[in-house]
Amino acid sequence: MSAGTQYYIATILVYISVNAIASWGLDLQFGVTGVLNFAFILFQAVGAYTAAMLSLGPPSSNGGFQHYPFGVHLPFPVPIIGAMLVGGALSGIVGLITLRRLRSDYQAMVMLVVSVVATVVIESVIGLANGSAGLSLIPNPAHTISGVSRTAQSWLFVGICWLCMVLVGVIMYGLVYSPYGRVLRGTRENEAAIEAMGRDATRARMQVFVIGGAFGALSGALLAEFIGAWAPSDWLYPETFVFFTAVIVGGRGSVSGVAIGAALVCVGVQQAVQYLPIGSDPTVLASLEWIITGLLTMLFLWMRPQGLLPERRRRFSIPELRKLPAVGSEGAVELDA
Amino acid sequence: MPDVDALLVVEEVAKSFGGVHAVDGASFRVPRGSLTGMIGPNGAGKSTVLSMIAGAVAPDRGSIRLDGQEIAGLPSPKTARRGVIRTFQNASVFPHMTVLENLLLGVPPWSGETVAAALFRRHRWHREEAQQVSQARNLLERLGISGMADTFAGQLSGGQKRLVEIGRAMMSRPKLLLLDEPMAGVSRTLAPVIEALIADLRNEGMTVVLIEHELALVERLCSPVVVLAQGRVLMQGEMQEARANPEVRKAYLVG
Amino acid sequence: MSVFISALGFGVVTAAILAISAVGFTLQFSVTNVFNLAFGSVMTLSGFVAYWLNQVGVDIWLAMLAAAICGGLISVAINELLYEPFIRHGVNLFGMVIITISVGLIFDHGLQAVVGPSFFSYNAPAGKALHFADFVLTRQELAIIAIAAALTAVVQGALQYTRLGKAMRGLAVNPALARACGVPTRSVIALAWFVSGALAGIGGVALFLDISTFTATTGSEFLIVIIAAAVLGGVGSPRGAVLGALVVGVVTEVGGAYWNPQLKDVLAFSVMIVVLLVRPQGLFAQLANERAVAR
Amino acid sequence: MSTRNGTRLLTVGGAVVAALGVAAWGSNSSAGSTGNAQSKSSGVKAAVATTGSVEVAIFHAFSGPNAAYGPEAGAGCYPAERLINAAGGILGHQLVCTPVDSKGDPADAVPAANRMIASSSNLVGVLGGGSDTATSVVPLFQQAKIPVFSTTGQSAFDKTKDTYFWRILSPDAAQGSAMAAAAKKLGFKRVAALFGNDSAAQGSAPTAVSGVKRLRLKVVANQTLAVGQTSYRSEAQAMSTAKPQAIVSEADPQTSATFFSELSQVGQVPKLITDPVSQEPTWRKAMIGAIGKSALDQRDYAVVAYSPMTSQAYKVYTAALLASSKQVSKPSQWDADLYSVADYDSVITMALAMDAAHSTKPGVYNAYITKVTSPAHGATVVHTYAAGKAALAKGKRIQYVGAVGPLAFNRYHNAGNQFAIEQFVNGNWKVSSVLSAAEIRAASGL
Repeated sequence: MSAGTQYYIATILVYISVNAIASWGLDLQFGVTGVLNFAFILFQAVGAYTAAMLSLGPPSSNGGFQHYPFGVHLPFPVPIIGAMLVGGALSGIVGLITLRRLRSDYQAMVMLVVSVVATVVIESVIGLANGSAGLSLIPNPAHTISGVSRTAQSWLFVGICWLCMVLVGVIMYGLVYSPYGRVLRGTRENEAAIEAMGRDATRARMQVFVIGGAFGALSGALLAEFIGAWAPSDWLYPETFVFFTAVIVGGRGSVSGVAIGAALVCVGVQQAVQYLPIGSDPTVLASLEWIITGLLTMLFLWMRPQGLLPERRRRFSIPELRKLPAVGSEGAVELDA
Repeated sequence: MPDVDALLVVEEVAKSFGGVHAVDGASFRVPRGSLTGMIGPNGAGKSTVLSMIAGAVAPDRGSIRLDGQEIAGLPSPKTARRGVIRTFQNASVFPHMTVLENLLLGVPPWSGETVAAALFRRHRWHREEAQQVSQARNLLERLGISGMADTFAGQLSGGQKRLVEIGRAMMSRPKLLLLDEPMAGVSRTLAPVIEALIADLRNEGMTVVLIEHELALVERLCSPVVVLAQGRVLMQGEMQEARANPEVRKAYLVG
Repeated sequence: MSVFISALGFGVVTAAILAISAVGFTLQFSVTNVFNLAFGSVMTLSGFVAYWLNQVGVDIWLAMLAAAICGGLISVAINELLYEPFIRHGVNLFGMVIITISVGLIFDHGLQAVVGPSFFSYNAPAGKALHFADFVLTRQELAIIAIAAALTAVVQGALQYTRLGKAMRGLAVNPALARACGVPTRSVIALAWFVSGALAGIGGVALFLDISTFTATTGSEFLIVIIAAAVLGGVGSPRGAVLGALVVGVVTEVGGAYWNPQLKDVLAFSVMIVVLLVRPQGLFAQLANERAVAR
Repeated sequence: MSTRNGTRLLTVGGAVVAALGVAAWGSNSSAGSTGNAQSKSSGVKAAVATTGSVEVAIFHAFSGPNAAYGPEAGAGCYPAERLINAAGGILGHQLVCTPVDSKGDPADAVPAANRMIASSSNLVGVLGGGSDTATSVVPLFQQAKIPVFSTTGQSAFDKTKDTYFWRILSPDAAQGSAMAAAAKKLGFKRVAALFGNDSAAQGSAPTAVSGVKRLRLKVVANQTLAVGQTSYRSEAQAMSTAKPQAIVSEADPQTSATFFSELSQVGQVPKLITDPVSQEPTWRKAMIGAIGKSALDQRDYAVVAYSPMTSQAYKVYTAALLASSKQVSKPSQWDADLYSVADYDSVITMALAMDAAHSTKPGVYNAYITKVTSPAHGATVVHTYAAGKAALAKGKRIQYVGAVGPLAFNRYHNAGNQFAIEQFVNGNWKVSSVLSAAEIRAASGL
């Protein structure tokens, strides 16, 4: 396999893992708990910027052509962990403002606005993160390992990303398939009822906001380290919608489904469109990507709202009971609504 | 009845929505171990009183004491943790969760429901959960819907949803159970089942407050009854007294 | 002072465009409860219809009328062919928000695939600037303000005093009751979509005239500000939408004049968020109050 | 998974495929109807290119806010493709230009670049990496050992160590200094600065402002516009109040048009000192819509790389451009676009380097790029590919002097250029004066 092919495959693998991590973060909020977080892409951005500043040298390094508040040049994995902490914390602050008092539809709109506001602020206040030019020359931790080829370093970074993905996946399984996950799903299903059973729905939402935000930030951190640059054009607010599509296509609340959804929607559609034999006007191809994303969402909400791999129905097997004949329920003949 | 052992004491609670006095200084007591009926014409404020006791609505003034402790104004989850569990006028289940899971959410908040426990103490909550699952299965057996343990609650009929909702409340072993028109939307076949279930709960010594329209049912089940009209308590006593009370008759005629 | 006055004048222009669109957005939401994020695309599409007419020599104000009719028809079509079927299919309100986003994306990028990523402008001179004390406005801007004032007054009056308007309000507050009282639900809803789309069309043309160049995604970008105005006023209240538009318009321009103009939108959005935190139902919301949107 | 589930999955999968098909059909018809598909002749990707051809990628934004970058570079590449192939190709290989969409953001550009590198075996060079994506994609081409001719203006590349990086035009910082020098040269005393907050404009803004100050002109206003806003009335009002004689400005078409249309409403639009962006057709189109053609042409002074637009190389380029209407939509709109011209020179340079190296291997010919452009004693000066190829065939050393002028690459592979002030007169850009190196030094202080 040529080096070029290897880089390409490595890129695809990195993007799959990064998008799976991000989609899981959104799934925890939207799919499992029912929070419409239209600002999700912002937390990916926060993670990317944090990781960039934690791993870059001071702003004066590299000829001082970019402006940012600080650069501390910390070794891997500190920038990634720092990104998660900052992403989670900021998510918590946004959650505190919006989740406590606002109606659910207003929440969604306020999130949308928050996402736009963040873009405007970052573009306008150059000192925060170098404006719309964004930060570049972000070091890739795998490239610091000497004595191996560039291809090997690429594969090493793929390894880091997939390790992170597996870890986040395990955490997702742990959270979703547990009594805690049951409370989250209860919050999604019926807020009044879950509160009447003694669970605090707002607290549940806050928690998933923080955890999901941290996952989003992790994805951003990995992405920024991989591509070596991060700019506002990477996280315009419609990008959040791609993750929503991934969650809907994969299956809301389904951990493995959402991973598949992320691979298909966030990576697959984009790649597939490039190979479509329909002439080579790149503008049309880019439009087509968005059109397909929109169509996929509508198609799935119509034909298969539960997604490719639906949320797993929890069955609690008790061996002895299995042997009993199914009890014909008197309710089965009931005719009322 | 100052001498009875009251589990719940409601004094002078009031609530208005946009200038309309839904509840206007209501006071009554719920004796421990009783099945107290709450009746009154439409718009009398029964559901609002129930919501205030359950913490879903904060009263404008007045006091609500459970076992002598003030619970007025506590938010719904905290009230529930004190042992006050309610059902809703529209049977309120978690539609995309199985019947069994609905019941498991009836268990009072427990250690398996924190992030840390979910991730790091799986062994422990697995064991606890197994016990709860077997309890829930027994309860389903008793409710007569054990065959539907793995059915999504949203797919059930209205009466079955009501059974699940009451079952979920029973799982929590409440100190005080508040039932808001449990017969609403229930078919004729299932109504007697639910009535028998409520009677059983009373016989087992659970304290229950029941809002109900059908007076015959209230008469069969409840003692005492609290009669509300226009946000005030007209009387508290036995059903026969209520029927005899001219004020109550007037209120029902007006209502 | 003169800076303040002139900024105030500009604020009123922005507010006028916002008000036309925000009233359309909020009216349709209050009647149908669909948070229609494809509204911006309807603005763009109608704006382009006006552009094509303008290109073949139609006067821009006439083209605006055509855009209004076109926007109304597109809006009704979207509802009949997409939203209604999805609602009947059992998609909940959150799902509908996502569907409206999808529709908006498909429209915007479909249009972009046809017209390309290029810039467009109407062939319509802004006219000489008129000075009233420190207010400086062009004839075009004055016309837009007049149109906005007239339209919002007509919509408000129609809601208040005509039978159809009352039916619409009834449907907004309590659909079941309205239906029981013999309100012809289907046609009233269709009318709400038409009026909303027509206002989107007029708002779109007014916006494109005002900013002088536009692309296939300009309407959707402006939608966020429209939503801010509508939410600020209390979604579902046309009067609130006008008030919200005024607040957003004036705050952005006056704030921009005295503070960093790059951050003027941020200022408006912050006002919106703060107002919502203090008054979660919005500034002016009787209708919205009645129907907290839950799942 | 049960069979039933499996069937369902299949159904859904089928539906997705169908949707893709429908979408593809839709876009196909739309592309056909507008008739501005970028290149019908070059086919889809390398896969369709004829065997034996070599490929130059136009790696730029074709969508998103910078969507003009792609067609602009195409207007340089296709004429070069036409001339090179007309001269018999490079070492027997036909040259093919292939557009690849970077979308203008790093996160989309990186996989697109990697896919391009992986999927085309005959990729010999890249035009691309504008200011929006250069820092993230140039390292990828460096790794892949493929020469990349960039039009980025970022100072990050002023002293780059990337040996496969080449830049013909001066960085934005030099552009800013030149604009300040132009303000001085044109005799303005009261000058305002107006720049978009996008990455391209922000590259030249700081040196433009500092240059104006250094030249002791009065900066009466210094504004940064948040791009893509729906109005800049407050900014326009403030600008009008400041009463500058000239505005030194760089902003994208839409932002410029919105601002200046509003400025013209509240007062007079003063003279404009702009950068090469103002020679782009999209900018002119938008600005003409905003303030009218005659007003624009009277006021606008574009400070651009000095290229003797009367030169032989330039004439050859424009003729080839106008003949390339199949691949370039409305080719005449690009004939004075500096970036298009620079991209044309880039492709010709690559081709000549391959000839000189007797190899189309990127890793080999990269070292010959300076050899065919640098002045050397006895070198034959050539202005076209055909002439260069012929001279090389005779074993001569050559110096290609392109449409932008001589390409004097320094050790950091930056060529840099002289600057001139141009005005649009009678449908053409005319040089009104040339800025000397001393004048620019006075502004930059370097």
